[in-house]
Amino acid sequence: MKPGILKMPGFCSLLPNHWSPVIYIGHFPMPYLFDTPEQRRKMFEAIGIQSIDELFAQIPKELQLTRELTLPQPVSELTLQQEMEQRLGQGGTSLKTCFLGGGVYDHFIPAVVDEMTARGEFYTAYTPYQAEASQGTLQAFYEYQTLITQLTGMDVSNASLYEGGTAVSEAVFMAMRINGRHQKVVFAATLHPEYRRVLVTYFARLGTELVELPHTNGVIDPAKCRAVIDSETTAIVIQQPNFFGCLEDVAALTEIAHEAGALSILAFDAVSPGLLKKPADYNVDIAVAEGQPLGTPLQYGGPLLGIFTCRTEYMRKMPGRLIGKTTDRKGKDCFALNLQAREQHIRRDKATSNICTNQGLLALRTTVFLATVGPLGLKQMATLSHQKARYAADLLTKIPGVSLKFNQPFFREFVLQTPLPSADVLPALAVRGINVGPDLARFEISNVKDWQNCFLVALTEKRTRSEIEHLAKALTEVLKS
Amino acid sequence: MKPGILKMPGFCSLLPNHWSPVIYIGHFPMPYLFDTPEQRRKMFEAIGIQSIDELFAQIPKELQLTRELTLPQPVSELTLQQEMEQRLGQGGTSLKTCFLGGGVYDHFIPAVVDEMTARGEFYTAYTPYQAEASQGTLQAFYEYQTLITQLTGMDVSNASLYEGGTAVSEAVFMAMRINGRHQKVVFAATLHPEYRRVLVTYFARLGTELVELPHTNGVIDPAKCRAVIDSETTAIVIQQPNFFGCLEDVAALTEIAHEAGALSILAFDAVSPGLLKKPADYNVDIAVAEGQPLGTPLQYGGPLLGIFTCRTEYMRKMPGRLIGKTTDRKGKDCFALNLQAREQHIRRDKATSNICTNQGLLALRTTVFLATVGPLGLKQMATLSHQKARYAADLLTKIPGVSLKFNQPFFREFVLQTPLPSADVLPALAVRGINVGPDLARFEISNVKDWQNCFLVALTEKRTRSEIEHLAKALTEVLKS
Amino acid sequence: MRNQTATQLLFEMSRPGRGTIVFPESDVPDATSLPAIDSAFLSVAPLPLPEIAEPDVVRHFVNLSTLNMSVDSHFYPLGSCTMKYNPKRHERLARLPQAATSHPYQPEDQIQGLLSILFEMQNMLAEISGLPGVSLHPAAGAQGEFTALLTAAAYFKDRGENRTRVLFPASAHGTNPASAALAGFECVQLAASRNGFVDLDELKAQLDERTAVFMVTNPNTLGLFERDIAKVADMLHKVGGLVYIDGANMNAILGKTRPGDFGGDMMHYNVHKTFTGPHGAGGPGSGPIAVRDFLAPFLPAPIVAHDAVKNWYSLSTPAKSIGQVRTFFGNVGILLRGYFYIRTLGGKGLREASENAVLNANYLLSQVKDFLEVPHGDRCMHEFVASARKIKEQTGVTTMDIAKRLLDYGFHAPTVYFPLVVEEALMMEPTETESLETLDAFATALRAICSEPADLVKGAPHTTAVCRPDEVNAARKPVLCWSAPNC
Amino acid sequence: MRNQTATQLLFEMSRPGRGTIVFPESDVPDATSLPAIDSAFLSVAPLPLPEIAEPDVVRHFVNLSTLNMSVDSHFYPLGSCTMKYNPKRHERLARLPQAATSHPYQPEDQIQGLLSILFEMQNMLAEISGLPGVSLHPAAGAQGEFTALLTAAAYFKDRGENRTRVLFPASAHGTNPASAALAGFECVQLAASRNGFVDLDELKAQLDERTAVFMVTNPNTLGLFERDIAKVADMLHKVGGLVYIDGANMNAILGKTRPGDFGGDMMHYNVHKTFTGPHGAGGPGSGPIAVRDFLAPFLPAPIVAHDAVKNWYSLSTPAKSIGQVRTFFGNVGILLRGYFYIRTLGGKGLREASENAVLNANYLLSQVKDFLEVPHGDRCMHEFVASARKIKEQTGVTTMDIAKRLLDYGFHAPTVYFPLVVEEALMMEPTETESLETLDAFATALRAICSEPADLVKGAPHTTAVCRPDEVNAARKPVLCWSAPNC
Ligand SMILES: Cc1ncc(COP(=O)(O)O)c(C=O)c1O
Ligand SMILES: Cc1ncc(COP(=O)(O)O)c(C=O)c1O
Repeated sequence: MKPGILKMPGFCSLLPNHWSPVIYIGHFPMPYLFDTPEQRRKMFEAIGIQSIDELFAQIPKELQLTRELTLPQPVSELTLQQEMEQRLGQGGTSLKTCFLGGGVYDHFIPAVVDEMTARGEFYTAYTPYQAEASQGTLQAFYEYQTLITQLTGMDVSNASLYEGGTAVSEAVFMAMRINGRHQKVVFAATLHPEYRRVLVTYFARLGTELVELPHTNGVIDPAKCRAVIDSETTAIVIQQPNFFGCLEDVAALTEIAHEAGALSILAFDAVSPGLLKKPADYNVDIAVAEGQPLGTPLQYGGPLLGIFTCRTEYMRKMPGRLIGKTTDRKGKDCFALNLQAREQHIRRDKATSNICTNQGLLALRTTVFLATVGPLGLKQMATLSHQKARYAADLLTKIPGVSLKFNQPFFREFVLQTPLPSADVLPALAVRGINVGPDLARFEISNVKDWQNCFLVALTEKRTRSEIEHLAKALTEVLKS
Repeated sequence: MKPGILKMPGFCSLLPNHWSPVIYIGHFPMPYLFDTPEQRRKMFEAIGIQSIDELFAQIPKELQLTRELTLPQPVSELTLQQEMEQRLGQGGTSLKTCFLGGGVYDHFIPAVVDEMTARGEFYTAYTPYQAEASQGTLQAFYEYQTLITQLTGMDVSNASLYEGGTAVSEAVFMAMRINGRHQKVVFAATLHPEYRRVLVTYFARLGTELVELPHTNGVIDPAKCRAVIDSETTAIVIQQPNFFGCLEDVAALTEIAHEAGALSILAFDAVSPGLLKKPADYNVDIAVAEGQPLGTPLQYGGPLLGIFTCRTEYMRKMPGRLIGKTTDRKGKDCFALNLQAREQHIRRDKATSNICTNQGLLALRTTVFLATVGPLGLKQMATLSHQKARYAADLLTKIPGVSLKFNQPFFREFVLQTPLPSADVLPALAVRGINVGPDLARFEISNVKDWQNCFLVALTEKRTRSEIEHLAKALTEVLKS
Repeated sequence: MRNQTATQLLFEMSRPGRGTIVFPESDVPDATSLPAIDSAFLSVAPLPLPEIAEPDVVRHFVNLSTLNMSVDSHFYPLGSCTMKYNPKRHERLARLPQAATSHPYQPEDQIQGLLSILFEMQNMLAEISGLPGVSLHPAAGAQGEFTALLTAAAYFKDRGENRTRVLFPASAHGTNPASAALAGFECVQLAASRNGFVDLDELKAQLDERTAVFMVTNPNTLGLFERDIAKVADMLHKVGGLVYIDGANMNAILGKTRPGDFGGDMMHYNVHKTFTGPHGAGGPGSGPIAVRDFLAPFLPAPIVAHDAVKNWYSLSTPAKSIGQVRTFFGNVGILLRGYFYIRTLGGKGLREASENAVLNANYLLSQVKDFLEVPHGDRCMHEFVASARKIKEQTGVTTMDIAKRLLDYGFHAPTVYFPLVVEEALMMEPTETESLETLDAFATALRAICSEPADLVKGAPHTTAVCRPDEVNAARKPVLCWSAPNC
Repeated sequence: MRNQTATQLLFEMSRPGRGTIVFPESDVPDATSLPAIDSAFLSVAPLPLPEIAEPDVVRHFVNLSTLNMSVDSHFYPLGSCTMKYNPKRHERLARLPQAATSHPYQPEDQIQGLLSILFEMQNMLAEISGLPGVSLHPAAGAQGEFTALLTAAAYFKDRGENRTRVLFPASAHGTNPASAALAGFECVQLAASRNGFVDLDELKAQLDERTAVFMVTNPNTLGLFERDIAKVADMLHKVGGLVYIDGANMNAILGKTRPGDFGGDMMHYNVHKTFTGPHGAGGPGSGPIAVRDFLAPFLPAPIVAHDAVKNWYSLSTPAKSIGQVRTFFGNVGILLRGYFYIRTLGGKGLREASENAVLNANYLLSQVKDFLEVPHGDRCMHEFVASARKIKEQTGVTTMDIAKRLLDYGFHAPTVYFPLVVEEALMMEPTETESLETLDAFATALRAICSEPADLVKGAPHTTAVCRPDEVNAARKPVLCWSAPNC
């Protein structure tokens, strides 16, 4: 980057004499580098080289790139800011009223969460390998693990996995390690279709049979489950509330799994324990969740937070990092990584997972989030989301031709069916300032009629009565025209 | 604030049994309070009271307010966020392309400035009275003082005053303390009209005569100054570049002042030393500035930053706080408030100023700003602003009927005259997405013809060529219609 | 774990040729048709500003920050300063574009949202004070005092009265006399006090037709409510004078009593204290004033007015305005935070905040009074003033020593040696946003310190980066800025 | 000055009845016409989450943060991790609304800005690697490895080949074998090394028709450029296998050489390392992969495609895609930061960054090699591995002791005991965003430590809040969460 102020013809005449061009031309400093020419000389001397090229002589000449990378010209902070404000300054969930669901939701994030996680000591540190230099992170993650056990009722939580979908697959791997069965995994048809896709990608190649438990009117019928699950089954994978927003009989399904010696893996809505039973209440073995609703911005779906919990007896089979409390040389309570022998940097190909970098900062966000909202706040979130979902469903189903796809109670989202294809309805609503969805036609979901006319509607505590009423009005309009 | 979730008829039926209403009704915790009922009891007991009212018995009964204050109902963080996004989420300088000037400008602020000053240890501390618990602040302000002396070439800088306008008045008070003259202050007609208003408010009541030095074609004629200044004159107040953007012969005016035993007070544009002479080059006695351009957001004109500098010999007469370097008991270099004996908390009615709370956080912003942009960055800011102002003036004066009001070189803003009243032109430009101004008709400025057709146009490094060209196009259109 | 190099001075870290690119190259051609600036105006030498790479700038300020105590990190019971929690939601809201980036000369139609909020803020401050005329203009409490005194002066002048004297008790904050002097008044300090209260007899003796204003902090700087304040006001009003309430201690009485109700004619708020500014390591603040109706026409400009018919907010100038005391409208960034605070708490919440502030102060008083003298009794408002006089007599340990030793325990010190009327004063204001646990921990530390060996306490602080800067020598030969070693 | 109470556990700070209001009351009536949730699904007991007032939440996390070392506060020469400066501008830009708050199911027409940037990012990563097929999907480097191996598997399957073995040198990072195992491959570790390089003979011996992929980090984990990499690739390609480049060390070679040019068929980037993520105390990362054209049809979905005619960006699925390995598009928040970084530096800047990373590493090497053994010579790429083997033999002081003692000097420790092929390894990666002064200060500290009394070093760290947590006992009886004292 050359100093433009000197390149403009005629402008030099305006510059004070002391600003001789030589100072800057060709030596416009790169933004994050330090070395001055003099320092460079000193370093060259210490190393015993004449030029940088000598250091790169390690790379065979014929492999060296002889041209500059073809990339956009470097830009100053001001230019980048202005360009990005143009390209990213408008939009996101604030562009339209957001009734989008399907695993991540437009929940409120208190300012405290943003402010605390913006502290450089947290977000510019590495994985807390040196315990003495990482007690802040370690304690926060220990608190995270505790908060997640409080939220789920489960015995142990790890310090995060990538996101909800991979957490499901990791849970299945863990189940295989626990009961030694690799042949068959049974999953609910009501599982999030993207979680299911991940399952397929992870296990198809390994020869594991993935058996779908069909749903009846939006939920799994435990009786039908019994027919599918057998002594070769590693685990059953259930979601609560399920992808359609409906409530599954997790306790019954778990019991059936246990009877067959299979594990029960539950993917739950991270907000739901504010109102609904927590995973442990159903006696499941492994409970996972997408943690995004608890303090993480949507960011077009990533980075997110994979919550992963299990029973104590399976602790040593868990994937991912674990923080433990211990004492130091002086007997002082402190925190350190624990059970590292499960991890890839020690156990390598025998590790319980390949995960290394996890989702630390998001786990911290959730820690601050839960500490801030507390049990009352989580209850409010869950209850408000539920109450508003009910109100929305009530209003929307009063529109002629519009109905709930499934005649089931729901938590905070529901499948709506209209007389028109969603491919037409959703854009028409967007024009009216509203996003609903996802359109269920985008997923491979079996056993549902008129899928193309269905979409999800999700509510959070952020949606106001007038927004809900506007949605009802807009949908009425759209269906009339 | 009562828990709405319990107030809604019919909704209680949805709540799990354990959420008995008694837990929350009437004891919905206020956001920033701590005491639980049990703790309150403990505190009452320790104090020896039965109720809070006993503590307030100190206030005579008849003076106590017997009703609740009539204020809006309390709101949750979510509600406040949503309401404020409605009311304040749109607008500011980003609403229209900003060519507004007149003392504060739409300059770029690197992200580093925002991030560093958002650290709670800085912004939630008080004035650094306890040196040992405030070395961070103290060192930063010592660095600020040094940076400002480097910027101005002056000997001493204080740790900030409120803003540029009050800094001018404080400078006049200081001049009075220095030369003991209270009768007369001479100020340039080209001084910012709001600074002049403040001068009038501060000194009119004290019987000080405020004499305006008229301008000739936008600048002060030193010859005319000589006629006005006399042995009763405390000081002359000049602005460089002046309110019209033009350059004053500060050296000559200062010499005239000094010959009469008066002080020379200069209000300078804080960015100008990047391209123009610095205050000390003109031999002035006191130099002040509005520091906003160096890292402070506009915030509708406040809080801002009053930069205040002077010669060493006047140090002990300065208003405001000063940080000094010293050593501690172990001989270690450290920092502490210095020359506090000038200040109100010690000297009371004899203090050099009544200022107590100053503009610490803005001084910190400027410290981070200058450390980040460095001498090269400041030069770029000044040069780019100047170059763009020249380009804008060139384009705009090619529009028929449009001219520079003053035929003078300028730094980064200039007075433009058009054939139409500015009261019509400015709104028409705003409709086209552009803010220029201020309209000079809003100020009491003497000795200028066709004032109502004039307005300021200011440029910063942020304005792009296409924005400038759009301004020229828009003005052409407006004047045609 | 301290990073030593990062806290070198910026100037020591500088190397010629380092730096960061913040700005782009120019995208406009030179306007050659315009005359260039005469070289007489151009810079004659490069600015000697430091050259530092951005990564080091960050490391520098991050490390510097950790050398501070602050409300975000420590209990900070600094009396008279109301170091309450600064809500993080305020910082986020204050960054909203219309709040953060509006230009003061932006047309009113573009800032209706902001103006409407400032208008509401005027009304809310009127309601809280019981004084109907509000100006948001002053930059801080001290400027509020000055502005109110000018307002009073204009009022007297308008009535053809020549009142020259401003009175205040000896316990007054330094800004009171300083502001009065700046406004051109003669300062009269009342020497006596009756158990910490204004001595009515002395006051009476001083009142006459020269009396312009009596300035009084209420609750006063001893943390006591001036119980005779109504009588004081009567006395002033009888001689034609006005009562100015220094509102620095409003945190004690929100929704419990109002300056306008107890006889005040004028007051200032410290938005950065009562309405949790924050303090910014010494500012910015905001010092709005509230006055009685007959003073309102003299308030400084501008004021936000609302045309209810057109639902239009605009700036206006009171009929007989004293003019501006600063550039532009006011410290909007801080006023907004105050507004957010009042909106969050509402009337009930403000009252509860004051109740808890007073409760916390009284509880702390109850916990320290058995080992630390509290000269003005065992009831206080939101703060109280203890005295280390006896300890000093017995052991030589002073208030300053105790203050420094508290730092070792992880607590910021109370305000020391203020008000001047109490020997070896320790002025403690816990605020309402501290827990019982914190108060107990603090009291325990204070108790421990009071029985520690004198040498230990006099040698404190032992755990901070520095210990007892030499202020005396520093004042003798002030070093107020760094200079390059070779010049 | 440490605040002790603020770093209690959240759970110890909790008191029933405390808390903060974040959410409003409901504004909708109950929809009584809908059936209620059966009580069988409703919560049976209140959640035992802690109840803490907001001011204490803030003080807690602010104080906790100061117990960390971090790039923002300290030199952090952790080898293999590329702890370079995390530009503050990235944090601001990543908060722009379309970046921060877009919902993954938001319609494409509402996120054209974001999609266009992700599309550019794909192209930029293709150019930097010399490998044309890019997927931004994987969540971190390890998932990138796994995904690339699945891609290779799909490719082989598509060709009807049954290749079962993945090879890697002993110096490989643990994720390489772990990912290979996860993808269902048989892992073959090459034991030998020729002065830190892959042993061609051993490799040759292992290659056959079962060979799927050879995974190699280049520059390798000893900080050396695999000079025979082209030959290695030839060997692999001859037997029909593929070369996977672990791109964790890309920071050494940006714009100097490209995996695609030196024979790599697939690679992952660690955006959080090379393109300054940041690291987030353990994530999130982003692990995009780049592959040769013939592998591109197998890449995971979704990919951003651009219709140049309509100038329209949309998500698309490669023809023979392996599918998704995670929910939604990818770790967009981190990808954007990487994009901002590449845009800021451009081609020349990236090259200069690598040059300076290598210069800094070699300089540091030159400063430590006289007192610390560096087994693999005195030239390195962006990092080098020293060994405390001799010191341990002589004094008993281990690599771990030295690492801990560095903390006392205000420096984070290098990576220790990795790679496994060097005894008492100290892996140092200074990165390009450190100054000569910092490198000198670090080398000086290291030199001092190496001649300090063994007891002093073995007792380190002395200045941190804790010293040497007992990990052995902790693993025996793990305490992985707090539980209430009474249950
Ligand atoms: C009692 C009292 N009055 C006035 C002031 C001055 O207010 P400010 O610092 O906002 O100018 C203070 C502030 O310390 C104070 O405590
Ligand atoms: C050489 C090498 N490969 C792979 C990885 C794994 O990358 P990630 O942590 O992003 O999953 C790392 C990270 O530590 C590494 O250093």
